Amino acid sequence: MNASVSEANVVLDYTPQELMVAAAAREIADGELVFVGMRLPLLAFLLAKRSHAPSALGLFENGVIRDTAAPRAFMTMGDPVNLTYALKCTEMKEIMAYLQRGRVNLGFVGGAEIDRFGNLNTSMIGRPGEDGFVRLPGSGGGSDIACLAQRLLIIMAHQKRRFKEKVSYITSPGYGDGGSWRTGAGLIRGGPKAVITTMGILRFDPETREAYLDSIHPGVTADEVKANTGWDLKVSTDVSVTRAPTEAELAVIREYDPQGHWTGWRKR
Amino acid sequence: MNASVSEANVVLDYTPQELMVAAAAREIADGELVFVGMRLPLLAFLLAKRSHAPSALGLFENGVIRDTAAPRAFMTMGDPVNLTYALKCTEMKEIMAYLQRGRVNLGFVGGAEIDRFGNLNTSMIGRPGEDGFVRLPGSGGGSDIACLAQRLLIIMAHQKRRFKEKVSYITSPGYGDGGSWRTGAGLIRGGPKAVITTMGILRFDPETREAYLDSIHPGVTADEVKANTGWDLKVSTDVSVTRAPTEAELAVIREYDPQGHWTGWRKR
Amino acid sequence: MGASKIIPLDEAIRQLTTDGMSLALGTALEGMIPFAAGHEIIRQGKKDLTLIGPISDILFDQLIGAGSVARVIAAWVGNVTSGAGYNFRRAVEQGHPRSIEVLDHSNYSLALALAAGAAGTEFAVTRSLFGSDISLNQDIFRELICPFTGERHLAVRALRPDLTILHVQRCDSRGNAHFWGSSGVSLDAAAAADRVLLTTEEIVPTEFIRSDPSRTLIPEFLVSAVALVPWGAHPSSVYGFYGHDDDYYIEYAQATKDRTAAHAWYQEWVFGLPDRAAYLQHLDAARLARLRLTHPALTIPVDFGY
Amino acid sequence: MGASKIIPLDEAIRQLTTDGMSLALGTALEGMIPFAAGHEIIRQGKKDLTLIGPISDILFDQLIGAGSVARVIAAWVGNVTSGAGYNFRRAVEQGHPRSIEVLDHSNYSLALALAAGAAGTEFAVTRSLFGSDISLNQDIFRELICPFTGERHLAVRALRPDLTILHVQRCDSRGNAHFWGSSGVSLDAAAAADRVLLTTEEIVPTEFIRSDPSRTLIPEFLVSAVALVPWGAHPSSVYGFYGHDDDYYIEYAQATKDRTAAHAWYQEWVFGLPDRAAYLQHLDAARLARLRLTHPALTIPVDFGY
Repeated sequence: MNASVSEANVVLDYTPQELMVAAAAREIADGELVFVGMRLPLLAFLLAKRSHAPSALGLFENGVIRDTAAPRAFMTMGDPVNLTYALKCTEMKEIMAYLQRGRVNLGFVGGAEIDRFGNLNTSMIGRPGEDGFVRLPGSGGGSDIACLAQRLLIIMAHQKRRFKEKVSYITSPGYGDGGSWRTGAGLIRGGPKAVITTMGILRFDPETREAYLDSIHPGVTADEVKANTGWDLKVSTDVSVTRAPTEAELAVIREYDPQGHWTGWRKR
Repeated sequence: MNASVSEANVVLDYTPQELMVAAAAREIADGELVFVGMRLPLLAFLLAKRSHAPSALGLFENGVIRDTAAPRAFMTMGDPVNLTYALKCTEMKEIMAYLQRGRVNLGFVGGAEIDRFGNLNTSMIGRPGEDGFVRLPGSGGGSDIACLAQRLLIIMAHQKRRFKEKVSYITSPGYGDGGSWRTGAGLIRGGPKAVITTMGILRFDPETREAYLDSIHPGVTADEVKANTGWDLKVSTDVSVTRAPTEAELAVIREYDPQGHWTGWRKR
Repeated sequence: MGASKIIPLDEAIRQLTTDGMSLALGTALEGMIPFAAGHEIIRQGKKDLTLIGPISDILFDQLIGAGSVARVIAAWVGNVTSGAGYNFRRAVEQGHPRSIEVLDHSNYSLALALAAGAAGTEFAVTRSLFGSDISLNQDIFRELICPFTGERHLAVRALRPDLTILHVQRCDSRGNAHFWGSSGVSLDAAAAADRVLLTTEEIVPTEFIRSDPSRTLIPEFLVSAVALVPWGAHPSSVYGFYGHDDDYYIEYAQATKDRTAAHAWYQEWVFGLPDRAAYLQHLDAARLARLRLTHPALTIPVDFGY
Repeated sequence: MGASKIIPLDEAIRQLTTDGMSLALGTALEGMIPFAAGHEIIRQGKKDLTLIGPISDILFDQLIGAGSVARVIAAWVGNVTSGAGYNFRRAVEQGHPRSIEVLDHSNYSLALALAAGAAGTEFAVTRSLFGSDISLNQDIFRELICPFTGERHLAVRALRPDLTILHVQRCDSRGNAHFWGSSGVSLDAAAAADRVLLTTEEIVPTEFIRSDPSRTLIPEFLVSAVALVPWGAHPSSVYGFYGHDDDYYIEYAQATKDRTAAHAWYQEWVFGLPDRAAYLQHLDAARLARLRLTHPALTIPVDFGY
């Protein structure tokens, strides 16, 4: 592993997923209660705990509350190791009540499709009977997190077929059609804070609630990002370059994803 | 103790409370789920389990489910011994959900005042500012049991000041003003099955829902019962004499009330 | 890891209670009642409190008799062992030492009000209480028709206490608390509240809490402060630690039957004792010894390994 | 005491399942999924089932691919390890082997629907799902105004499954079940249902259950039958017994990507194996050994004595 990690000030050899994990970790503040989920968000949570947010707590919707990394890596939150030395094991209803009560600072979700206002689709592409109709697994807890967490972080692969002018189905509401739509729709808080993609990080205008490109990952251009976005993506006037993961960060990520199941680092 | 228990066919030396316990126990069928409470109902439940209803289960509103008598007698359901070897210890909400879902066959309540339709008052006698106003402890779980159990058994001392034409306050609804009042009021099931008093057992006419005297305890006359009732109590045309507790029943009752706290048998 | 929240009980009450606040207590019903915390509230002379609890037992009666309370939201107020709460009766019937407002609930409706508070909705629904005079209080209960079936339900207004005080068997310095036995409405009362104070029989390392995550009732993020108070629930019971002091309840009933005697009771048991240590000394060691559990019934370990 | 409810799994499925019934499964989410019971349902050729579950995992996919299912009420249907459920996709997209109706929930709304069913109300209320297309299904969701505050809430229609099947670590012959670890919506799914079937790793005496009453999830009065089925949740995990067989999920995804391969998968893993014993033999002992837990983490006993 050392061989593949270069010296400081030299471009590190990392995957886009590893960079996304590192960027997501930076969105977690110390002491926060985080709806963790699996895959990249779980790695981000663990990385944050090992660096700047040692007191953050993780919630899993099956009913697990953890303050430490599990003793070894796991593929689903229902692995026994995710219960070992947890702080609390309980029902889903209790976890979701904390979310609805406003106690959860940050939640992560992914999506098959997203639009310019951060609305997410994980339910179906097209409609039954239409050509190319694809049924997706559905919301799980995604819609609840998008509705009720104080802040939402979205993690997605940046592809034109996913970043669409209009999503087929709003599974997890973002800012609807912008502005104060959430309040009008009946939502009591929350909304997407950022979309961390394989190409950059999008944030949302505080007035219009439209997504704009806030930072671009090393080696990617704004034009490439725009070309992979299905709407005319606005770019910040002071767009920055996303900070690459540090050597220390990569070491932690790889410790928790030893096979590279989620970050693909062994295949890079 | 043997000295005070006479031979068969001879009037046993028992207290009215012991007779009430024995009568209440007979209302419990085997396998039933019983909202137990404390004092005489608890003794009735334990007696039923030791005789004809070995599979009955007891629920306590603090969150205890038991299938056996506690290892020793206790004064409140919050005594640690009431948890020892319980089947389940949980929250109140779960216990009450079973009740509301219709799973509880039988519940017991007492009252400070009752009227001819079995409406019970445990909240206040009179109204604030009135002469003789008395504030009582309140409903506890009584109103929930009266509203939601399949059948309700009421256990009370038979005194004219308690058996009233009209109660000051309906804490636990019986049959309202009679007939199909419960349905009209919004109640989905239940209603009093019997009132077991220190003098007799009252049951309710299936049409009018008015209480009538169904059986009289040994040594009491119907006129005495009527004289101690604040309304013109109807008497069944085939009014019977309440079965006295048997020697075996008394032995069980005294085993679970060794000091006579609830049945007063040591002071008889 | 998070900073320690352990502070002395008197300090915790000073920091977390203010005149006029709403306070949930006695949420496990007859057991685990935070008497030590309640007595400290009386000693510090807090006023105009709103007390919230299902069957709140004599701790409510004591707070009411001390004049600390303006309002009670409860299903039952009295003495679980003997019946009536005389301070409560005097306050309601005679306005002594002050008049109080009582908002009557049933046990279930109070549980639902706290569950709604815990879940962040403005109300919960039930099919209980129809036809009861309790349900006539429109501030707490309103009829609601099921939008799917047209069936009548009763909406119960959510309760969010400013502070919930729980007594637990053990917790860590951050407030992760093990609790075993029947818990009444304790979890919802904690999750509904803006702040939670734990008083505890024991403080243990977090490793100890993590050794049995299904035994954890309260997670740290609900908790503002932790006070170590052994015997902090006397005269009520603490499962696994000590029994219910039935005699104390009966003596209390006798001692508070009239105003003058009640005054002497407060002098003897609250104002005359600066803290829980003095209380325990006054109670005397023999009495404590009698309350200790004598018949252990230890649980069989289960495996949370991988 | 109550009579024994223990019967063989095939007999339990014959007695408790009927065509067209609604069935809750996989209620603890990724762990404790009653796969053995599901396979027996497929073998017995049950039809037109309504499946209810939060994130139902590949057991739903398997029942759907077998043509047993008319309707799914769920928050998520797929493969927790690899993503898509191909049988589910084929049924919805192509009507193969038959078309199914999907009623989309979120995890929380499904949990609330079962909680309402468990509590005997016709609906529950939430502040989630506003603005989501999920909430547009008026059969399940209707807007409701809080009668106290005027705030908008969403009513969720109660669910009462005809049958809930749970896999548990251990229970007695009457159905009192210990369950440790995260339980998802299992208790509410059982309490909402008209009947419950437990499949269990172990059957223990009732004394064993009573030794730790806080570990009891399911009380006997909810339970209609108990079937002893060690490894009955494979390939999902059973806390305290065995791990999650991630490889099996990945292999299953590959094996069911197309119709023909899927057909072979059913022959190999369901129809070709008469019962769970044959399934375990086919799985092979070395694989089972790899799934056994190797790092124990035993809980510390607590005292339920007096």
